[in-house]
Amino acid sequence: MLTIDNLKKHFGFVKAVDYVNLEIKEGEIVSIIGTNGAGKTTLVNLISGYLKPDSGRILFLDKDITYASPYVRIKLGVGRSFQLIQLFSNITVLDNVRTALFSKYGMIRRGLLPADRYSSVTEEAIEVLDNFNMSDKKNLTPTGLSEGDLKILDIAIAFALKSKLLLLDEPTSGVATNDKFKVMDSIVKAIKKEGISTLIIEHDMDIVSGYSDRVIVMHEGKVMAEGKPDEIMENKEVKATVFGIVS
Amino acid sequence: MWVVYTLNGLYFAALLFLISLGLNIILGVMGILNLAHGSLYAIGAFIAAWIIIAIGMKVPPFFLYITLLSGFVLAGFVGFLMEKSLIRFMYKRTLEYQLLLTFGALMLLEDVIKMIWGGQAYYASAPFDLLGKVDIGGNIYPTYFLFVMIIALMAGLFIWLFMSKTKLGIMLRAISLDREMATGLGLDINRLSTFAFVLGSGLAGLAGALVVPTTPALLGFGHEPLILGFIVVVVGGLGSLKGALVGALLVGFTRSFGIAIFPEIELPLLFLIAGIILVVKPQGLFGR
Amino acid sequence: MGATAMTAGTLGTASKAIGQTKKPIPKDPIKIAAISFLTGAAAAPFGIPGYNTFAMCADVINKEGGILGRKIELLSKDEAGGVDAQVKLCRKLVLEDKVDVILGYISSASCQAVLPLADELGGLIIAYDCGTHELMEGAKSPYEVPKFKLGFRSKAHLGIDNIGLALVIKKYFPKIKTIAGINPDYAWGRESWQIFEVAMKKLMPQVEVVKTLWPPLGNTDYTAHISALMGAKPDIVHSSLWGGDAVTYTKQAMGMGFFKNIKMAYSRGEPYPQEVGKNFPQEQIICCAGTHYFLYPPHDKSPLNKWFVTEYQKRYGKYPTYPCYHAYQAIYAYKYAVEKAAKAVGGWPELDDIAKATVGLSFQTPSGTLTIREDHNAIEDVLVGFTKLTPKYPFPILDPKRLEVFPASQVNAPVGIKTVDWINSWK
Amino acid sequence: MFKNPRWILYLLILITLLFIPRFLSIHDLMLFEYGITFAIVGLGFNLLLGYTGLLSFGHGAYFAAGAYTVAMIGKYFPQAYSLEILIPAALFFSLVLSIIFGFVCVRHTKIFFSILALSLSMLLFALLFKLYHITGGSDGLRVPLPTLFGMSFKGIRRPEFLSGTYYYFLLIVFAISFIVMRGIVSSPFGKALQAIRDNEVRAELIGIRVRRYRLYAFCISGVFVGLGGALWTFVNGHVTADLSHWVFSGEIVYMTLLGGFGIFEGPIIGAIIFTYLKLYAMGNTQYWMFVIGATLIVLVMLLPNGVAGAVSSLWTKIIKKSD
Repeated sequence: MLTIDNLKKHFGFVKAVDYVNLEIKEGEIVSIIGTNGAGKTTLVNLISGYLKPDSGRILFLDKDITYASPYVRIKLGVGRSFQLIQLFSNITVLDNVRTALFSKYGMIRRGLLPADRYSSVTEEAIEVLDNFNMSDKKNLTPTGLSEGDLKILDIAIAFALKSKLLLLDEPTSGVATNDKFKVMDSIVKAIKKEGISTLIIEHDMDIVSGYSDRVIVMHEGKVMAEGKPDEIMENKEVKATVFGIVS
Repeated sequence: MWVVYTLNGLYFAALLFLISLGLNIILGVMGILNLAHGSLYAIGAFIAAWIIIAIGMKVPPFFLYITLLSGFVLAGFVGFLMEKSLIRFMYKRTLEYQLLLTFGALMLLEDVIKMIWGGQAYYASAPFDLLGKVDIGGNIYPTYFLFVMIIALMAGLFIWLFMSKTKLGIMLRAISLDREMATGLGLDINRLSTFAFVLGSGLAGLAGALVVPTTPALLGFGHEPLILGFIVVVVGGLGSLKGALVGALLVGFTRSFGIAIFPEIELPLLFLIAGIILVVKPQGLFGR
Repeated sequence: MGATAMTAGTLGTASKAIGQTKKPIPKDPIKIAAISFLTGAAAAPFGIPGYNTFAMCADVINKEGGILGRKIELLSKDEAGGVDAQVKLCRKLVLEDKVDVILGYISSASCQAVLPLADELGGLIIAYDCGTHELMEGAKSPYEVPKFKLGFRSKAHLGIDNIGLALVIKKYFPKIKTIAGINPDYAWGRESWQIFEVAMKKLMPQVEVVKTLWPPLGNTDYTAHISALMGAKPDIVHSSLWGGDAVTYTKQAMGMGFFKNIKMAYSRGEPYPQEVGKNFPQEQIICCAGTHYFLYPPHDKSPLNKWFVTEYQKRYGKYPTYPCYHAYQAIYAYKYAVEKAAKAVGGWPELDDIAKATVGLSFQTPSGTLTIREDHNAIEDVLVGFTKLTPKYPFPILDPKRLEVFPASQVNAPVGIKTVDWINSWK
Repeated sequence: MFKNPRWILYLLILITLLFIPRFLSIHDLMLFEYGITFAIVGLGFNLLLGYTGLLSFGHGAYFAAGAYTVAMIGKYFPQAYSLEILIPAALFFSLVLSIIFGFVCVRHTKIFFSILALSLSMLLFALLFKLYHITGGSDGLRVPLPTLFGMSFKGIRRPEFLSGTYYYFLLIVFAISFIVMRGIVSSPFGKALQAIRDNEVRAELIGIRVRRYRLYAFCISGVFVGLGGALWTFVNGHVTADLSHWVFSGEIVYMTLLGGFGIFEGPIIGAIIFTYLKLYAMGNTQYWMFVIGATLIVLVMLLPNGVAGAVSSLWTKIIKKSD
């Protein structure tokens, strides 16, 4: 459903994304791994429209969205989460999700009735929170949440947009090590439930290997290797450059 | 006549430059727009006028011009007090608090000036009279205005050298570029901020002191310059020293020639130009 | 008590029929609110002198036994803070503080906004210094008078200054070809120039206006204006600049050799030679906002002026300027009106009685005779002169040999006729 | 709507307001009406400051727009000088102005936005001031009493008008604008604005067109401020160019902060307190600016959430104590 061909983005001499090609199919969970500065996040920024590429094309559901505005991409169904948590810090958890839903249904123009009157949306929001076992915290503001919860909420918002394609930028960064898998579990459970195709960015192979159908290794802006998790684990070149294991 | 129009433009620009330079240093380094800047300008004017009247003709003329520095000193000192007692708590606070605090300071200082110097006007034209006139291409022009231009020019050069050559100046630039990073580099933000605020306030005071020989110091002295200072800063680009210079020249000449050619719409014209520039170049001419 | 009842209560005094009451004279002091600029640019040249004079006169009156034996209690308020603030303040003074009269207002804007309140609130208000001729005039002449039942102005409007200037120019410089104007950019300046221009067009049709400039109030740099004027090469430049502005303008003009071949005509010039000092250019045309000049009428002829000048100088170390005279006029106009009304009703007069007595009131002031007409506006003679340096004073005074005094009747439009229409009707 | 106990409280307050003319002296009543008009202004202003996170130092412009609409109609079309025409007209013109200025302003945020709003309002000030033969310049324009649905108030003194019909008219308009604004801030639209305030980037990436919604907020607040301005003219009876001067805008910001812009009702309380504060400062000392300035500084330093904020936090403390 997502096709990227010859996508290029350079910052001066830094070849953040250097003629990358990749493809994501319906309902597939793909992970991109690579060392910091391999261009993973830049790639996500390009797909989500946060950055515009120098050249190349991005096709989503056979539509060319290379230079489309974020707004258009959201409407088409490209949602994302952020490595550094991006939340609405002074409104409740529920409203964080609800606003996303209102925006998705084009209801944010409704300016007179209180949001609570739109009960269907509220229920849906709570549903989303349930998927991530957070509905009990719905009336707190993000300031009152743990790092892990914040991360999940961040994803829940992207998730609430009912995106056909979900881009998760380091979903477990900043989360305490022993929580990481708990976080991943709840996320992937939710994704699988809806059958959303997903692109996960990680630098830590172990975290994604269990969850992804396919792993893409990026290095210095290029795709270095691609394949099933276990194949990648065996790939010598990858071991050497990404995991720094020389055998 | 055009020579004189140009000189007038330059003279007005010179004063505006000093004022907006101060505004911009503070804005750049601390990210705070000081609405009380005009009051500091007024303080500079009053103290200078007061001293000049006090010493009168009893001293050699040379000292009269030294006393103009008193404007810099006192305004700087008031700035120091303001920074230490109020502004310093505002760095972490949001914009509305910063602005309103300086707005409060504006009203406060306005009355403090009144408490100290009372309601009457202070006429201190000795420095202006002593310098007499010069003949420029058949046009008579007050030498004092040229003197002001030179001072402004020197001040500008000094600041520029200071900012680009000295360690202190470079540190200030670092802060204005990126406060967090600067903290990371282990710069003493508080000390430097105080310094910047004092410097900026001082410049406003200096401008006030330079004006006062040409016009009596009155209550509400700082209102007009403040507004014009804003325009200069907005047009030139917030926090940019080069912007202050260019903006000042722009406003100075628009005014001088505007009055000469179409006096009726001089003031709206000024705002209009500012508006247009901002629509075309939102961050101002040299803004980041 | 219901709102309407309350209204009637607070406003009742104004609606009582005249002369019925024989109210005994109360013992408590008379509350007089004196309002003038104590902050802002107008404080130094007008506000403070006016405020001083109010204080001085109140003090003197009290020493002489007050008004009908009642002492004056003076409440001085600031005129700054914007027109809406003045409207609020005026309502407070009348309705809350229950002052007997408000003497005040320097800015025309304040007068325009506040005088109508006199009738609204049923309080006596005497404007003492604001100049706009529109204040008491109707939309088109003839207009019915008075405009405000309880609102007065104890001075003549700015018409007299500018008409006086025009008359003098016609008399002394019949040959001039061109004039120009530099006036502060607000109602005062605009109206001063309007009257002057109309009068000049009528008196000397051949004269051409080559430039009109409108510097903002409180402007500190006039170089641009001065050179613009010099570029236009007029013979005479009219100006209603006042206070610091006038001084600044004059000094900078001196610095730029402006006076070499151009003459100034100041509609309110009288205080400024004092401020500028002996270098103030000579032979300039200066109007005294009426006849308010510390040397006129000459002290030997007018002991009252002698007393006023010396007394003011004793207290405040300066010669009184015209705002001082205006303040004197206001507070004494009230005093005499009350005494006159009291005689009529035989007791303490109601507001309407005082208002009635004020009309046609005519009394001696330090600067001559003041008459308040049916349109509740005072008329005064006007004095125009030429600056001349004499050994007696450290600054140019008005050359005693060439003091031009025009009687009130010659510079004031008849009651009910707009000043501009009146000038245009001159033969 | 009335399921929520808060609305019952509002209703009670409204009822008390209905009877206020019986308790207040006519002077205090008129002051209170200033307060109400500024309360409407505060409501509008806070949509921008409190809910969208944009600080405008130029909202005097829209106040002036509303006020001058009334004054101008009074001067040039006296036959149309009737509240039911004046108010919509004022709304319309303040809307037009805020669209024009807003379009320029919302391209910026933070201090840039503030200064730009300030400059634009000063542009309007310059025009109102310069075009004196149309606008009356510094002398401004006098505002006569309007008619209302054919009711004429000829021969009635302004204080009677203000303490009678007009007070209730004012109250109704205030109640309506209160309910409307309350609806706006709690609506999906309001949530979107708060989302923009909290995190511009994320708002963009959940599909909110940030700049456009800022403009919407700007215009709505402009209209409310304009409405306040229009209503204010009858209370004050006179308009001058000062209304568009940045210092006047500063006072609007002042009263919003005084009440507390974190809380919906804050600006209303602020507006009423400020009205009394300024008058009594002016009435009692010639150093009134000192008083007001000092008050402001103390507020910023000690009561950042304003009076309302302080009260509510105190309240929660008490609640905590009690259980």
